[in-house]
Amino acid sequence: MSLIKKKDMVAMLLAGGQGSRLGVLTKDVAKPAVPFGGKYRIIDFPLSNCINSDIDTIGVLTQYQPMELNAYIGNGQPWDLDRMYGGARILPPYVRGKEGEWYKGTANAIYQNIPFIEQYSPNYVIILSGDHIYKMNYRWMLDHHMKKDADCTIAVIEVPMEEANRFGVMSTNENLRITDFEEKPIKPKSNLASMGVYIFDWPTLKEYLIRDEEDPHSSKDFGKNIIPTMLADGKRLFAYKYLGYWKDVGTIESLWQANMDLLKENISLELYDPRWKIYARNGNLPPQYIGRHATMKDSHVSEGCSIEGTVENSIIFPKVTIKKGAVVKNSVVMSSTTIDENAHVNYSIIAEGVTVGDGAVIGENTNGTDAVLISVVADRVTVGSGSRVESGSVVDSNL
Amino acid sequence: MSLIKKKDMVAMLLAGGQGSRLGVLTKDVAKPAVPFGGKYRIIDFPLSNCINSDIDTIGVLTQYQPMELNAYIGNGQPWDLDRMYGGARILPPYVRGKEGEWYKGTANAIYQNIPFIEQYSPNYVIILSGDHIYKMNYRWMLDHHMKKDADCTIAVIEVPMEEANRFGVMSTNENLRITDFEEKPIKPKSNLASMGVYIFDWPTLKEYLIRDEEDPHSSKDFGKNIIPTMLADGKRLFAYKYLGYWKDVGTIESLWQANMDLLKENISLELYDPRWKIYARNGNLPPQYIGRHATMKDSHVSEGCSIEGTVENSIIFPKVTIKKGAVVKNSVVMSSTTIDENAHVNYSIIAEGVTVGDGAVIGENTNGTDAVLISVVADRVTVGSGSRVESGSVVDSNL
Amino acid sequence: MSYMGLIYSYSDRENLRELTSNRALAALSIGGKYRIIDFVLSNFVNSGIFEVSVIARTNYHSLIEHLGSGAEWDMSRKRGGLRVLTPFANKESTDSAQIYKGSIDALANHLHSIKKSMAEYVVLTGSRILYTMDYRDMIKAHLNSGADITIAYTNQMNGTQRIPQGSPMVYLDEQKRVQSVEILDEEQSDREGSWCIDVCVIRKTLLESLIADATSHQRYDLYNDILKRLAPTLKIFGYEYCGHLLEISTISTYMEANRAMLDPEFASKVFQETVYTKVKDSVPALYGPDCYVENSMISDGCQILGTVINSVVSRGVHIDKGAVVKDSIIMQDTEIMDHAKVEHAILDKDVIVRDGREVIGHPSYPIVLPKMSIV
Amino acid sequence: MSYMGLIYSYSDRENLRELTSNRALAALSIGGKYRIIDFVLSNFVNSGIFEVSVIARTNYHSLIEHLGSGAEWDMSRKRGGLRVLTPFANKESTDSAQIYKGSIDALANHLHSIKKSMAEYVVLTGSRILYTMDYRDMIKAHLNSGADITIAYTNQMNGTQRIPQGSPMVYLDEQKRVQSVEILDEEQSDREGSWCIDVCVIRKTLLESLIADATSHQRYDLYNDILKRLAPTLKIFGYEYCGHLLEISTISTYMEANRAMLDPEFASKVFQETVYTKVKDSVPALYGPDCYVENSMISDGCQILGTVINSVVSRGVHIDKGAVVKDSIIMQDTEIMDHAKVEHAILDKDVIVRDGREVIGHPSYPIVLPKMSIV
Repeated sequence: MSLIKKKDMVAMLLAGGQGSRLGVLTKDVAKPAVPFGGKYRIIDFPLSNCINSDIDTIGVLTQYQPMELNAYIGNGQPWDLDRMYGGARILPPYVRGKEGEWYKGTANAIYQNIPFIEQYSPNYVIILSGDHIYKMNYRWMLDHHMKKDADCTIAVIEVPMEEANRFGVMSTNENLRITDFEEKPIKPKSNLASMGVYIFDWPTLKEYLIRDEEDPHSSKDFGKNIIPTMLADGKRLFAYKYLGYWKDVGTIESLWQANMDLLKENISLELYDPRWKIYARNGNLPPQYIGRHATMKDSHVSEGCSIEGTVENSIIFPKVTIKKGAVVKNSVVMSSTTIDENAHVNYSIIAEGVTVGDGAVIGENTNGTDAVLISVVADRVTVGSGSRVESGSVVDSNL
Repeated sequence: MSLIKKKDMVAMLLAGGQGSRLGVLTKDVAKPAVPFGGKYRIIDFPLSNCINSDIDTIGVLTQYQPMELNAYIGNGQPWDLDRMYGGARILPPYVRGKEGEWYKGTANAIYQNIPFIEQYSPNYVIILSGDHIYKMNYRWMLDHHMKKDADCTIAVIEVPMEEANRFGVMSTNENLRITDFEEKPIKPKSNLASMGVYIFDWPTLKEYLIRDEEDPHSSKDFGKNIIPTMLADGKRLFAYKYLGYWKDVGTIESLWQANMDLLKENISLELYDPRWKIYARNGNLPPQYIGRHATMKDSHVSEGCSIEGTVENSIIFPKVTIKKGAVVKNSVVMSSTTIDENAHVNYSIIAEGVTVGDGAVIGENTNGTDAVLISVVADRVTVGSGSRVESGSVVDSNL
Repeated sequence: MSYMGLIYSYSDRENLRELTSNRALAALSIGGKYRIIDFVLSNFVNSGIFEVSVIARTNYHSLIEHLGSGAEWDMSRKRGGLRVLTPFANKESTDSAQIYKGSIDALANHLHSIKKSMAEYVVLTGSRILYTMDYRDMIKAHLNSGADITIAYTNQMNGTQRIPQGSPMVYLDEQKRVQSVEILDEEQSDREGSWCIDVCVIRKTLLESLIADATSHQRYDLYNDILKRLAPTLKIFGYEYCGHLLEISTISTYMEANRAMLDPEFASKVFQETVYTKVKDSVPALYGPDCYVENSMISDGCQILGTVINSVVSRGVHIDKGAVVKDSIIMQDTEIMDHAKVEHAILDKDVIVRDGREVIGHPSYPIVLPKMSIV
Repeated sequence: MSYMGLIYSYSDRENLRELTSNRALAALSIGGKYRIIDFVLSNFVNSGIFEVSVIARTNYHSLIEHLGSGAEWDMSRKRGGLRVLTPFANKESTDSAQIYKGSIDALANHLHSIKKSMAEYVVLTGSRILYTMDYRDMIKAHLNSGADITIAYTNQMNGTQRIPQGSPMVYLDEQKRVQSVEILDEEQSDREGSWCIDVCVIRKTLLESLIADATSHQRYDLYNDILKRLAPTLKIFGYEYCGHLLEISTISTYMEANRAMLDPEFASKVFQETVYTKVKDSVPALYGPDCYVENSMISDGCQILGTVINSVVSRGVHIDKGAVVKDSIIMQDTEIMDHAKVEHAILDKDVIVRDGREVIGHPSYPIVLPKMSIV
């Protein structure tokens, strides 16, 4: 009873990243499962991009702390990915023959799942990561790939020159053909950064994955090994310029900033677009209740919240209680957190299930400078009444 | 956004077994994925038993060759296990902290998934395996467990005394309380064999799993470690006698026999019962076509078959073609296999995608004895025209 | 032992004006993001009962849209699951809009489908009263008492102001056996007597034979023709319900019910167990720079730039700068434009109130604007 | 570029006697385990089009039962997916069984729903003709030719015997542009001319404006009022279909269509692409010790103890010892008891033919036994 059916393009979503620069926020969950924007998690963006781009077969490669991520993805229904053929499939490492192997690098992770991809005999494979906030029509990128008759197309975005050294950076000719690619170069030759979104002709990629696997010196990574080898072989690699909003939320500051960006008008990350919905698993919560003493300003608030205090320029996740006299400003408050009476929270990320006690103050700007330093309170921490948490601190145990 | 919801009983299905005694039939798939009974796979039986027993939360623990099994289970829809909360969830080994751990034994596999079980805060956990063919109402067993106020209940079946040494064997008092348990004893004290179906009070099991994990000398196995330790501690362990059809299909002979049992009238493994359906993933095939020269007798034939030859006392899986003059008797023919003109197949298991050429003969009883020896032809093998395969042989490459 | 639910999606005794002229009572919006049927369906889900049939009469299109395959209530199932029984379900014809002659006649119409179920017991409930109940407790009481039929009643009126005319009242003996059933002939607000809240438990085979029997005698109403008549002969027991209650049969009780949910303490009881509804994939609510919100329920997908006071606002509503909404219920995707004013009003789905317009009702007689009105 | 399908579930020109008196043509059983609509729906699935609306007229209950949430065709989706458009879908009322005045009027009735779709192109098809087509090829031809409308036709008649009366025929120039459309005024069996197989591709916005225009002029039929009239002004192109064809509008063409599937070569074409249908979770077919089966299609869940010759047998049918079934179509869950004899007959669902009874029709006029008959 064969389930074989051809798909023109299969997506492989690398969701095993630990996201260690997010510190306490990724202690118990993989980075793609980190909450974002009031009701989402980072992985909702690539998953929604896929379904909105009519890609309905997605292998989600997990390795680090997958339990919550697996439960979150579940049968894929929230993203319309509960398909009879295809849909979202979690792909953990597994045992072949006598023993198992963990994923040793991004390329090795795909290599180990060649049989999964082959089930669908795709023409193209798109490699995605679960680390970025952006809306992108991968079909347009595929059109570009086909038009250029490329072996591989890399989505690129222009970044400030001084940040380019954090990315894979490439040079192209006027035709957008890639002439040079360096992973995190010390002296970047251009400001065209790889977004970590690759489209490959599948037969070509498969060949390179098998070759790379045999190379004992390879670190089995797309940016470090596969792409440079293809370039060296004279394969046709092209860049695809992306012009919209894109943010690598790999650090506390960038995660905070990306949340704040949602509050700005006229950014291209418009979440209201009915033709490009970002889907998320729903929590079955009642509407939010805004009480008799609340003051609301320039904020996004989610279901199940109960607000009696002041909320300004903040993103409030579901089931948050903000009591009378409490003030939350310029902050991200994740779900099931309680901010008790007269507590003050400013320039902070407060994780899930936190209690901030009466009159506690988090994120005072005590250092007297203008630089914004973000305070973080980890999951399920209680910040006792009257405690004071300096800006830029990380609180990972009860105070 | 918590997904926590209480379930009274969660099932954990150990589906990582390699089933090495099934030889070529489990070269590429885990034992639970081995086809059975014309349209099923072994795992359809415990999965269907669960849903028919109103257990809708099932962790399926995979490790060995899970790709086909994972694709087969998919979103759980065929078994009505595509639930919003619970449903069928594949649980592979994963990485915690810095490195990952493979499942080291049945108990360790459950230990590693304590967080999965805890999500549902169940009162009871039922441990199942994907190795047996039987229909069982686990609710009745749970009623027994509750009535006996047991810490653990083990489903048992009476086996012939001479076979008891292949099982976990227990002695009980008149109250069915277990007084003694031995895993595969050389000299069995009773013929009450464990079916590998356990119900535990979850808090008790959790405690023992944690203790067992800390014991460096333990082999992390239910039969060898957890059960004996609980007995030694004076916990209340009870047997639950099962009286229906049950077959461990761990060997070629028993797999063949269990298939043949389906053709007998009045066995209790009645697959037609509308109140206890055995569900399976459907292949979307047209009805079978019985041609102008066919002879059909005492057989089960599945969708998509085309029969022009003779089929007697056999189980024919989907998409099998049996051509004019071909004779299939006392055999199991798995899907997408072709038996060419005038070929003869007797007392055999023919795996998937096999071609048996014109006039080939498989399973001749050339040794002149009466003992039934089963021939096996492995997946995708071609047995050339006119070849002769002796009974009891295993053919794992083209002949 | 297995159970099935049967829900009447309509009520013979309701007057909700334009609100139910195009939809079944059960499909009416309530509490911002819910439909009335979500509450009773969620009772079933939370009681572990996943086989439910909803009896539709007329105007069931939006009900069917809302329920879909039942997946949102985890009831898209091969065994059991959610079904809508339309009047056509057993007569494959559209040539007569067959209206049931009463609650029992409706069941008689679907007897074939009821018989097909393998459930042993039936929980039969209406849509007019909202309550939170674990039916398993009521079933347990039913089994323990050895009753033929168990009906739920309440002596309190948590959340409601009066018992409407036409409500069935029961009189119980000390063992809680029902001595008699009376139908209230006028509205009552003194909270005396035991008011049936439209839930009963009965063995399915008994229900089937009662239906067959009542139909052959042309008796069509459950309370009048069966419970009232048979109280002396059948063992009918009462089961006391002590939780909150919302009754919806008029515009003013509908307003009351919505307003009750603004009380955080009351709401915490209503939402103690998960209430499931259709997912809309909308974004978190957005509050603008100059908004003012007080004592209101705001749903996902709203954009609040103006003022909202003492109101219940459904999903996707836009309240523009300078607009004022007070003491009102605003349904899905309605837009209140700049400096418009809405007071004591119920605005149905997709209404537009243009710049500066005023929609002002009276506390005792709220204005109702039907679906897609433009003011 | 995105596409949606629109399927008429009925035909204005069919006479299938009792078989379609209680169900839509599209819901009629065919080929053992299928319903007619499965073939056209599977064309959409296999063409990667997962947004399909099925236009129902009357008797759509069994159609709705069969389609469910669309999950079996992988069309249970948030975006697009499968919808049944009933005559009530836009009028929330049951008080008139509104019958469309023609194919265009039916579309006009659902214009709101058609407009809501974000698809750019529409593939419009009927249910009376079964064919296997990858619509993407036809769409490609449509785009390449720059046509306003592309209609599929055939010059062959693979699998059918005659072109029924009322069929639209097209006359093409060398560029395959349609010069004129004629409606056949009598049955034709000489295989001359290009026969439209009821499939056309059109830009959705153009379809919408044609509907609005036709309605305002009270023109209600697609072929007569639009294609025929507009052939001189619009660019209508033909797209030749060369595959197999089955036409179902009378009992005898229905019999023919079923019998055609018994030819292994023909069947291999029909089932070359997967045909999806509702899953029943039945067991493999069982053949007893004394059965005799020849040239027949047997479905899952059957128990064949007797003789079956030249017949199509649906799921869950029991043919007992000594019973003989010849040249017949036996639908789901029917039972033919010991020594009964069935020849040249169509037995609908759940029929029982008792011990020794005979149901014998004539090749030119098969007997039809309606659902649940007991002989």
